[in-house]
Amino acid sequence: MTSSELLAAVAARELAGRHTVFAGIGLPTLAASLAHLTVAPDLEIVYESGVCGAHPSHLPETIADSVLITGAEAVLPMASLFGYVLQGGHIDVGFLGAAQIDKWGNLNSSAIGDWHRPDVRLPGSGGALEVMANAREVFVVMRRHTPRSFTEQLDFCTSPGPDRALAEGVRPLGAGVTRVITDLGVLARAGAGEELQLAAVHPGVTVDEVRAATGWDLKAADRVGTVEPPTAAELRLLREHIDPHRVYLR
Amino acid sequence: MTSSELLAAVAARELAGRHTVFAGIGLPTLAASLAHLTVAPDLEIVYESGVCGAHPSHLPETIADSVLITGAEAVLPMASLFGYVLQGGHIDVGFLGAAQIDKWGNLNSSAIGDWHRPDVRLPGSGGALEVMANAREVFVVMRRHTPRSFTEQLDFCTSPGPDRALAEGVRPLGAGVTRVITDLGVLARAGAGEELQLAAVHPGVTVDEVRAATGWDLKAADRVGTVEPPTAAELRLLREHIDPHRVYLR
Amino acid sequence: MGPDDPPAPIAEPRPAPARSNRDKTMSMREAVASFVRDGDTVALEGFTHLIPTAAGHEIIRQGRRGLTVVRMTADIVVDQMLAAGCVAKLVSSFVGNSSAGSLGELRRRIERADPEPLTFEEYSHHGMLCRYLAGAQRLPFYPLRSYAGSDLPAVNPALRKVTSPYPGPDGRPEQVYVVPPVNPDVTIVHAQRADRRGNTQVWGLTGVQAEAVYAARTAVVVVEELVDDDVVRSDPNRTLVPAHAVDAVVVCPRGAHPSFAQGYYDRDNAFYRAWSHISKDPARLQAWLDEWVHGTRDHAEYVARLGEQRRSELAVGEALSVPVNYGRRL
Amino acid sequence: MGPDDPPAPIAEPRPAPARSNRDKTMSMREAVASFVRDGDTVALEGFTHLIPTAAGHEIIRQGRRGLTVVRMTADIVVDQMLAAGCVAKLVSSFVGNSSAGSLGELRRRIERADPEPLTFEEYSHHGMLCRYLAGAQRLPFYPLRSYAGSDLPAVNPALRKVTSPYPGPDGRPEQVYVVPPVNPDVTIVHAQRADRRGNTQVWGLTGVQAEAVYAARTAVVVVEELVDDDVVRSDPNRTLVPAHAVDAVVVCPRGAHPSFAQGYYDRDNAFYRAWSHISKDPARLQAWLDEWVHGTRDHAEYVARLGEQRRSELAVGEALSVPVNYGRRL
Repeated sequence: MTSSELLAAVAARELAGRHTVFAGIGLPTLAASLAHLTVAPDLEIVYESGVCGAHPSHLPETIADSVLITGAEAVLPMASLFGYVLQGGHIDVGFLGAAQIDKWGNLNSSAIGDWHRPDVRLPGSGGALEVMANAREVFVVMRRHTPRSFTEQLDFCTSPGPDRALAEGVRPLGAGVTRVITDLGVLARAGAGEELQLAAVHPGVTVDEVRAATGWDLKAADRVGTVEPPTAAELRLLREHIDPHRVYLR
Repeated sequence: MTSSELLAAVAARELAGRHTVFAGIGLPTLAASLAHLTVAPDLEIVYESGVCGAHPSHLPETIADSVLITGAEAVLPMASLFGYVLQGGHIDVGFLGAAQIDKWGNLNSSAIGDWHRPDVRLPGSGGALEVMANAREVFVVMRRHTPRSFTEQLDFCTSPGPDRALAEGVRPLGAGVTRVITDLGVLARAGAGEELQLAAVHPGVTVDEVRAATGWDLKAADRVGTVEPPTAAELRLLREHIDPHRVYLR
Repeated sequence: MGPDDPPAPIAEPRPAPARSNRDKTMSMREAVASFVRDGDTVALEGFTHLIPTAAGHEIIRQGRRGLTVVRMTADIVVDQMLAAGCVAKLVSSFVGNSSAGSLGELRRRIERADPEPLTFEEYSHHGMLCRYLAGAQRLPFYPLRSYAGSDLPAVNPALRKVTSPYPGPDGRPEQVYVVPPVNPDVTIVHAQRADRRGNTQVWGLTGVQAEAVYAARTAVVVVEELVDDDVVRSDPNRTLVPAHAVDAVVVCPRGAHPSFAQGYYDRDNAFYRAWSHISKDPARLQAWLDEWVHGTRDHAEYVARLGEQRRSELAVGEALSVPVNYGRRL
Repeated sequence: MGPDDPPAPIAEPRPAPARSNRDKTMSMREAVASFVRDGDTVALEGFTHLIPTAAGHEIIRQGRRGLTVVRMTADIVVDQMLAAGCVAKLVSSFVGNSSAGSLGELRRRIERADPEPLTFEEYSHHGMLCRYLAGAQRLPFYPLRSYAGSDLPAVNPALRKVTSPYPGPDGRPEQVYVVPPVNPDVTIVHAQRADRRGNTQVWGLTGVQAEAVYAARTAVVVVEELVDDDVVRSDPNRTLVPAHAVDAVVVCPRGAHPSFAQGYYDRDNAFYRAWSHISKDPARLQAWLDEWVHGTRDHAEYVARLGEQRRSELAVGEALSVPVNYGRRL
């Protein structure tokens, strides 16, 4: 079992009963596809490119892959997708990635170092800022849990969680980041005013290992659970149906 | 020759060289169609229903007639039509009608009497307010030139010309009403700050008759012209090609 | 609404309720019973094309009261709902029987409060469009370049101004009018076809239907026909309203009569002209309602009563779109 | 752009110039020579799909300088234009090589001012969309529910706030962020087909192309194929951009490579992956430009150089839309 298989299976279970998910390419697509086949049969997968209800014949390689278009239920102009669907409040869960995350679930995807003369210029927001502000919940999947990416102080806040928005007097629609799924375990928070806490570790990982890999003083839940490994059925679906050519299951 | 034929032919000539016209049903459609066949071969006829570049197989009976859709060059959502096409500044000439017009080209299509308890409730703005604010010029066609409709004081101003807008500190895109074509003649003004003046009379009509039929002290141009009656070619196009069943040429 | 009345309170823009992707088909009776309650704000949209007449008739049959009706072009179906006593308030930008004449009941209500007053909130078309755009996008207001110099803001205090934070063309502060969002309790639209989950496809005039549906807390789509998933998915750009925005799908052929459905049947212009006469006389109008709405169990009976002759007069021929290739991975 | 710089002056929203409905077809060379001038603000749009690569290459061939490029997803074609020295300023919401890696030249310009500084104005996707929406609608600003709590307003003074004139959910005044309009001197988009007058049809992802064209003072549409008027008119809802908004139509098959055109050819994912390596090394990047852009006379030569094998790898099969009936009066 690879780390990708683990992350995809864990993320898929968190989608149980959800109706709409705003997915990026890679692990979020794998997770959404697996959830659709298991715990969330009603799930409609929405992409920022404008696709609603994709039924791809092949695993998509980008959020605008032609296989996401052919056979989709709807393709909307981007102004409608961002204005009506996302800002209108129709997304249950949005998946985001980031270079840095802090304890309140704020994200940096713009720059490492000073924004004006950065050490590393990152791609920027794309639609992340809007997913954070408008989806009911945000799931973050991070392949590598390190103190540099789980940081006390972001170099730059691209996509603020609700606490930063509230400090500016604005109540966003959603709860911000509620789940962070990493190679070490799962962090969770319920919404504004709460820090991310360690909710569960993967088998063989200790609480202290996760705390050491986190750049802030990570609190742990009263009872930290252990993540149930992917079942044989989940693995079979991922390997045989969803990503048979191992594009993302590396 | 009917009054409708006269009005349509005169209005058509005023469209010489124009590219886009926002037309209502009835005389404006006849005028735009005639212009398209004569003085404005490039003319694109736009309807508030969303149709751009209509090529109807039959004379349309409404601005949303199915014959305007089939074979059109484009059908846009109304938000695009009003937002991008009209407010965006793509309309050269808009045709409007009204129950009342004043000397500055302000229009009332909402109510006769007090708006709150009107003697006659009229249909209201529709898109007239936006045509006035955003088309480069507005042509008004009035079948009956009377002191009640050409009034010193509107009962209610639905669609203000640029002078009223400027009084509120807003400079609209267009010049407002530049031509009023009636059964007695043609009134004209160049834009903000100018009153409508009598520019031409129909053959057999005197300046005094027009002034008597106007509710304000109508000024006449230095040289009031006489409208050239429709040519045989114009009448043939109207009667044989554009409205063979005499729907509007009554 | 008078100039001294406070503006209508702007409801908190609630997020849309979670919806399932299940089969959402139901009868018109069930849809109206489930989604339209007394006192609701109900948007009925369709600009001349695809007017949801059958839904309006079912609202009359079920005797709803105290509705606020939001509709850009308040035309025959609104006049009928007014005459049936369903409507307390109207929000609109055009109150007339197309170019065919007047709406008798509407004029009696507004001009003489006969038989009872009607609260009327007047906009222009673009103002109404912008209210739906704000509602659909969960915005507190929507700006537009109209209304300066008009008397409408004096009778409609919902029309307000905002100062732009950017300098205007002359370098000085610039003001622009704005309208508030509208978030109907339910929006009902008519369309050519949908799949069972509510992916709705429309061609010809698409009007403001998408915005009206997205602005609403719940949405009912009435369609000429239900189609297989494959038909919808063969042309995803044709989907005007995706399933996630739809709560109920009602199959109701000819449900837009006397309006039309592009490619299905044409507009009944004779009925539009007749309505000016019918609605002019309150007794005749009530008799019409008795015969055609109260006297029919559902829209199928209404259509049957129209008769074969009238239906065939509204038939249309074929003008098919040239297919496009969406492509398939080889 | 730094926090202390004044915001870019907001140009007076001029009305679009009068355009003729004549035949607007011309060569890419002629279109770029006529509509793209040194120092212009040039919007190139197409979200992953239908990227106007060939137009970017012709801008490079003609040696334009000092451009402000506006593009939501600044990707390979922007990296190439940067490397060719065409661009002084970039306005964007995503600066990366899709999910395939980095843009070498862009990172050198921003991280090390190597070989020269790049002015960068950063937005989110919705912020860029709203700038086009304001530009297309001649609005002084456009509101959106993002940016509160973000560091972006601190580095981009064009992001400002407006107080809504309606009470917020809690009854108190509510603030909302706004963006200014963008009105490019020219917008260039790629599309599947158009008629000679510029009625442009697009399917699959339609992105922000309509808004970008309407926001522009002039617009160039590059198409895979020119079609007869009848093809366009058989399906008027498919027209994304009507003729009145278009100044030039350029026929340029495979003009979006390495991007794709739904139903015509697929995305060249291998080239996307290769670009991260090519662009990492300035010398290799310049050699690539010499061979593929400066070393080709036009896009037809570029396509010929791709070779039959590569073109056939990108071929797609058939998945036709089910035609709809627009109806014909009987």
